Amino acid sequence: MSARSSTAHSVVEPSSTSKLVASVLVVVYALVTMIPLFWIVVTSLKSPPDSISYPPKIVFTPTIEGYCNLFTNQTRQTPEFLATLPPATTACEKVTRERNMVIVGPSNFTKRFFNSLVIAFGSTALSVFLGTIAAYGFSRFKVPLKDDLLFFILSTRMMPPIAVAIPIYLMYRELGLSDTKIGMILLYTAVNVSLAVWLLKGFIDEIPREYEEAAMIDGYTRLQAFRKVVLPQATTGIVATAIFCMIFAWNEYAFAVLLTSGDAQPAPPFIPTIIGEGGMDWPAVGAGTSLFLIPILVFTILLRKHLLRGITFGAVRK
Amino acid sequence: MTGSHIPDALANRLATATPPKLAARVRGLSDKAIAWLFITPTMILLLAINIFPLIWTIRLSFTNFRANRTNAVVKGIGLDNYTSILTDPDIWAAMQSTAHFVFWTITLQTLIGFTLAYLLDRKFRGHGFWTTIILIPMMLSPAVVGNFWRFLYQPQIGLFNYIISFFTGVDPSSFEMIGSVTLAPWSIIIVDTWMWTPYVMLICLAGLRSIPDYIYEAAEVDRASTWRQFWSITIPMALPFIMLAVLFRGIENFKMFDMVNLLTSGGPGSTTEVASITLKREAFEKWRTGFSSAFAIILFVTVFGLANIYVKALNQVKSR
Amino acid sequence: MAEIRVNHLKKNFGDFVAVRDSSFTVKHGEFFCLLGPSGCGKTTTLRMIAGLELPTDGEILLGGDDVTFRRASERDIAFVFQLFALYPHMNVRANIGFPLKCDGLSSAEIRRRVEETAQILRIADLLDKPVSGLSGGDRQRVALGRAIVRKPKAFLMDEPLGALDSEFRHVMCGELRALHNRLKATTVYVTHDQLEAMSMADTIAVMNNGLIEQLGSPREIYDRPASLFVADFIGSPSMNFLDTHAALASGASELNIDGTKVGIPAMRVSVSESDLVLGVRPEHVSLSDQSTLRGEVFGVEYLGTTQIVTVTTKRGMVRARISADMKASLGEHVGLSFRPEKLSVFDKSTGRVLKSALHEGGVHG
Amino acid sequence: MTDMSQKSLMARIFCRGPWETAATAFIGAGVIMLMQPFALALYTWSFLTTLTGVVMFVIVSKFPE
Amino acid sequence: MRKLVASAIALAASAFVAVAPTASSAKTITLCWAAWDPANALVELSKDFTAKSGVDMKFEFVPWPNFADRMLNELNSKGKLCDLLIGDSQWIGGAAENGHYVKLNDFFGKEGIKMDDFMPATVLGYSEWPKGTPNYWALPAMGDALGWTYRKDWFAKPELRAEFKKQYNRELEVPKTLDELTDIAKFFQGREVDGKKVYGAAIFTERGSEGITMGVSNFLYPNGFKYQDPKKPYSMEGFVNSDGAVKGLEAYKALYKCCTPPGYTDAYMGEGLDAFKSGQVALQMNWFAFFPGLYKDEKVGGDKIGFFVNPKGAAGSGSQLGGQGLSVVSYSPNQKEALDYIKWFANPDVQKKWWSMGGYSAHKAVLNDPGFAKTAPFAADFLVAMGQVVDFWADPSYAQLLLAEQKRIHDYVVADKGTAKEALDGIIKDWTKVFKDDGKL
Repeated sequence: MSARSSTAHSVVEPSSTSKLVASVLVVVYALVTMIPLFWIVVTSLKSPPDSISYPPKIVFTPTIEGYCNLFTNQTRQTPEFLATLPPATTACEKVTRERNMVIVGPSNFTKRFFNSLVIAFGSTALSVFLGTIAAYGFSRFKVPLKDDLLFFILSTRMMPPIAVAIPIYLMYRELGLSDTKIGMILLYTAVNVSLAVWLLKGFIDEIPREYEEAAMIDGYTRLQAFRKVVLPQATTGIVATAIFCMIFAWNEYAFAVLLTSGDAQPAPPFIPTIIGEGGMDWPAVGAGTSLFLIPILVFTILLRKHLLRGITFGAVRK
Repeated sequence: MTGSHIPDALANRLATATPPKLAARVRGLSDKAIAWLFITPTMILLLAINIFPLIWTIRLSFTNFRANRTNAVVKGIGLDNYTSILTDPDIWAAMQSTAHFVFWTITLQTLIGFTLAYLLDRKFRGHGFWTTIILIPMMLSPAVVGNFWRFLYQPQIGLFNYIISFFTGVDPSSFEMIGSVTLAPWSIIIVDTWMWTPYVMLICLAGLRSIPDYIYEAAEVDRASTWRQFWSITIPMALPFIMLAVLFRGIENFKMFDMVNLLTSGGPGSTTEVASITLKREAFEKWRTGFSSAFAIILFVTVFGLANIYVKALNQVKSR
Repeated sequence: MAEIRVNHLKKNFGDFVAVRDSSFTVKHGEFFCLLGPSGCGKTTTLRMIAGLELPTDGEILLGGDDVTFRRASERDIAFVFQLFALYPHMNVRANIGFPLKCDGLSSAEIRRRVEETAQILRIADLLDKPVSGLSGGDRQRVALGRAIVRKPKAFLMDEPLGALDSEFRHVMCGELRALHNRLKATTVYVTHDQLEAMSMADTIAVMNNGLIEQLGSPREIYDRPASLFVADFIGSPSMNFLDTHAALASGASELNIDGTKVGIPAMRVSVSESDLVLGVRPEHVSLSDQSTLRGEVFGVEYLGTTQIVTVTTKRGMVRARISADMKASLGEHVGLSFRPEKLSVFDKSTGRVLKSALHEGGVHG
Repeated sequence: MTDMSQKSLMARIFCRGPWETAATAFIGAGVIMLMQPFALALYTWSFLTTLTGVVMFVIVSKFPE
Repeated sequence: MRKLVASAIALAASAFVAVAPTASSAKTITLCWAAWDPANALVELSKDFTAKSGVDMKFEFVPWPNFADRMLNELNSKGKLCDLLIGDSQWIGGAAENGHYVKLNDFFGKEGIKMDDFMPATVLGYSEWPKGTPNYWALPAMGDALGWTYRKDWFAKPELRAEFKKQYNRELEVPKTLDELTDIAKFFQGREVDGKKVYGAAIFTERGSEGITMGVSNFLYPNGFKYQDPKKPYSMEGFVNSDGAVKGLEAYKALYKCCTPPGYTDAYMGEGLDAFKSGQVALQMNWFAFFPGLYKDEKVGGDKIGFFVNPKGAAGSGSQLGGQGLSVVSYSPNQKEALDYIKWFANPDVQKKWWSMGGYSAHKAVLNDPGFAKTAPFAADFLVAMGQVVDFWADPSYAQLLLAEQKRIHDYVVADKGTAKEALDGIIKDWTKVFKDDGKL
């Protein structure tokens, strides 16, 4: 079987025609699938009238209006009133003045975006921490009813969020956790920790036990061996798991829309409610959506190698 | 787990050979203590945030409790909530909408996803790059992107109708994806398919890659035609993976909420009112907490059953 | 008639030349072994014969038909893979029946022939078991069953015993040969294990670096190695080599090594003064006090009926296979003598053997 | 000898495979009954069917392989 | 790794710090309302309050489609987000019974705020629970009703007037009846005006919150729809599904089917504004609250826009009530400041300024001013509309009642399921069940 993988003429190697056909079809699909994303970005750079023109405009003058509307609240004023104002200083002010609007303050978007960050980071840190130690426990020790516990952990992730939200809502109301970031962090941690345990167990299973055993023979305690031998070896896995948890917490909508309303509300339930002066302000929605998606795009690319593993709870390693 | 005996035995041996105090230092915490120490926090969290609420839901499901009337008297009403849910034609209709949605998304995603995986398995130049591009939609927030699809679906100003009209010549304002009774279910199916086909594709691709080349070579010398190789080798060998994807998508779409809520919120009429939307209306708009708890339990048991099958499939794939 | 004829076969993988220029013929009903170390091109050659790999250049004739660029499925051959390549999702019956199914046979006919095959291979009781639970040997039998069930023109086997443990490999060797004797089907067998090749093959082709070094019956290859490589590769322990520098005239029957005259078969060629290598199989070495070629006993391996005695000489180690009842103790100084008619002399620069009386009676390659 | 056969009988009855398949079938049937558009009666009984399957699954997962 | 762990802990810690309640200076109160034009005006208006009292104002404005969900969620979870809430009229029953709002009778008595100073319809609609009893839970803050706008400039085009006269044998004028309104919508549907294809009317068809119910009510009330037997509470047979109500519902569906822009299946206020502002429609159903903004619009405002009250139907006149009262949330820690705000807001001068900035005051000092009708082109219509308003149930179970009607009506009007009679019968069935569950029947 020598030099098998590099065979150029093997029968199982697809012919160049089939490769060509395949590549054309795949590229066409990939481009089509990108159209909505492309359109989100394009819309974010349009002015509101351009965004709702018919037929949809592909050629237009880009403007930052969408981003201005996203980050500020504005009111309509008479031209006479506008004339009394000092000249506009920022680009956004200029843009809004042209439409007889005045910026009255920052919008809620920044706050929601910040909430998203805090909740995503907080729950990720917590679930990765809990997941790592639990995964180590499951991977290395004899735990009674291990398979049942592992299944139980996984099944919690399968629960329909709406079904879980009812009692959580009641519980949080009693505990005063409604609409708090800490409440959301705990909730997302509970959802994420199952994925973290399953994924990290896979990663830790792959680290040979002999390393720790050698370390313990050299005088380390079990805990030291875990910290100094296992953790460094598992860094890649931990990072990959963290990104998965992060993406989930970042994208989550159902719990967020049901359990938060103000202070702790993250961006996903907020973005669909960006409404301009009458009707949806699509450029602002596009701007918010674009900003919201950028971290995910970056993470997807970083995570490419572990993606399969993540979505199958570690079952498919590749 | 047999391997853990070795260090255990070793530590024991070291421990017995040394004075007690020193032994404690050598051993540190016992393995058993560490195991519990490591696993318990996760378990406590899950018990507090998943199991305790679940038990609470079960209890509530036998009452007429309403979360928005804290002063009202709560009565136990036995199985009334369950019987009224399971005989309600409207909720049955919601289940059928869910079935329609689940069936078509899974069918489309499996067909397209498998085809894509099959094409990507040709390993043409740049296939890694294009795989990443194709995977992007599935990582995005269904809520945030689903919301934007509402814009794409606007009959006149939306890109979707315009593209369709560009290729078919149909007047773009002559049909409404979200508004029309016949098309609205498809508007959700299309978005879900756009979003989750990559998921199915990725798992199918793993399935295809799990088939060693020599199996195909064997089939080749056994004089199997390309067609027969596909049906007798490729499909059955990739099947556990396809099943995995189908089951997972089935579970996810059975409880689909965010995308539907943002695209149609159940409308027009109640044509796209899937189970989660009904549940949300009952629980958080009508505030019939007891009733919706019973409904939640029904959905939960269904999903739990499917999750059992899923984990079985997962272990099957894992053992490959 | 299913003779396999390979003419000037070449195969490149990019810059890497896997097979340089191979030509050989496998006669109808012959058990033909391609033997060589890993990476020598023997598997590639086999895969080209099977049609799993297409050659860069050359020609393959199967039963007289030019099949060089035909797909494997159009060649009517059977291939047994090193890792068995059983279809994991089918049971034993379906695995064996698969080639017949591909040929479109009726299910009754498939059933009959599968059972017949299973009888031959003594796996009838396993027919309805899944292949995943089978032992290595049973898997091997199933793989063989899948190959023989269709009665193809030729069997191609790629180290079929490589995945078995050594004890079982020995058993299977015998079975394979017995099977061959029964079916009389043309077989090309690739292995790196000389014992397998020796015990089963009618003809062996020894390959090295993409080239066939020697082609012949096991006996020929053992007794009359055509090159230093073959001489070294075949035989365990391998041939002793003693370097010398001399000229030989045609008809000469003596070679001077360190002043000791060693009798050799009469040379049929003459060589001018050059580096030569004398090759002596251990069993052709005997310990004799008379000999002036002397050394010290360095090690003794006791093997029951024989023993291998390693002697250090000025020309390096020499191993002798001698009767177990002869006494040789470590450190003892002994003299070495060789059986002249069995010795080979090689040209060190080309590595080829120098023709002598030993080779008369037909040498291929 | 009798002990042996009894053991194998027990093992045969409480072997996980077929029971698991049955539980899976119950769950599958329950899910289909829940969402089919044909008969309200089937819908009414779907939950009980799924529940039976789930309970069965939990129990048989304790059986030996 | 240690660094990683350390930074993770730091991160978690920072998260905790971020959520720790910031020490609230009692000097800031939060007012919650829907995100729309009047809310912006209120922000401006409230600057005076801050200047006067030194209490800072924060605002939480939620878009209409989510307003009810989020605010009711907030109240039900006893949230402290809002100190003051301008909540929808239908919420009053539930909020009163479950103690979400502070009862204001004592406060009003102490501060000399008299409900007689406010328009009776608004007091009934926004403040009282149970209805008709002097128990006040809110101060009428924003009067509102469902009215119509039309394109005055199109109506003035001679060629269109001529053609309309030819077709309908009357002048193209503001419709006096709902049938006339439908005719006009039909007339404009698909017509080219100023080189652009335009449509008849933008009406409410929204499914998710309250849209279609509000819209259809404008057709039901004038045609004789009543929520219950005035003599026998909660008896609905023959009132909800009276022949007139069936006709009204059918007429609404006919208008939806013939004369709305494409894709108008899930439209509420925002979509209506879009359609009207982009010059797509001749007529628009919408809340009076938007009229000041529309009048100021540079493209369709000014001379181009006209307003009218919901026309008469077969059984008389009626308009759907909108608008909200201002309440103090009982979970608020800043009730004193919140009450101060209400006291300030009830001041007639503030009310006058409120009207001038685009808010709809319900105070008689504003509305009964002889010059009021002249203050804005829609002022007179507003007075008429507020005189004929009807409100949806304000029962604690209003949400269930509303969702039932939303479903039945949307199924009939948009999704073409069943007949008008069946839809209304279905509503009675659903409502009866709700009232039974509540022990009211």
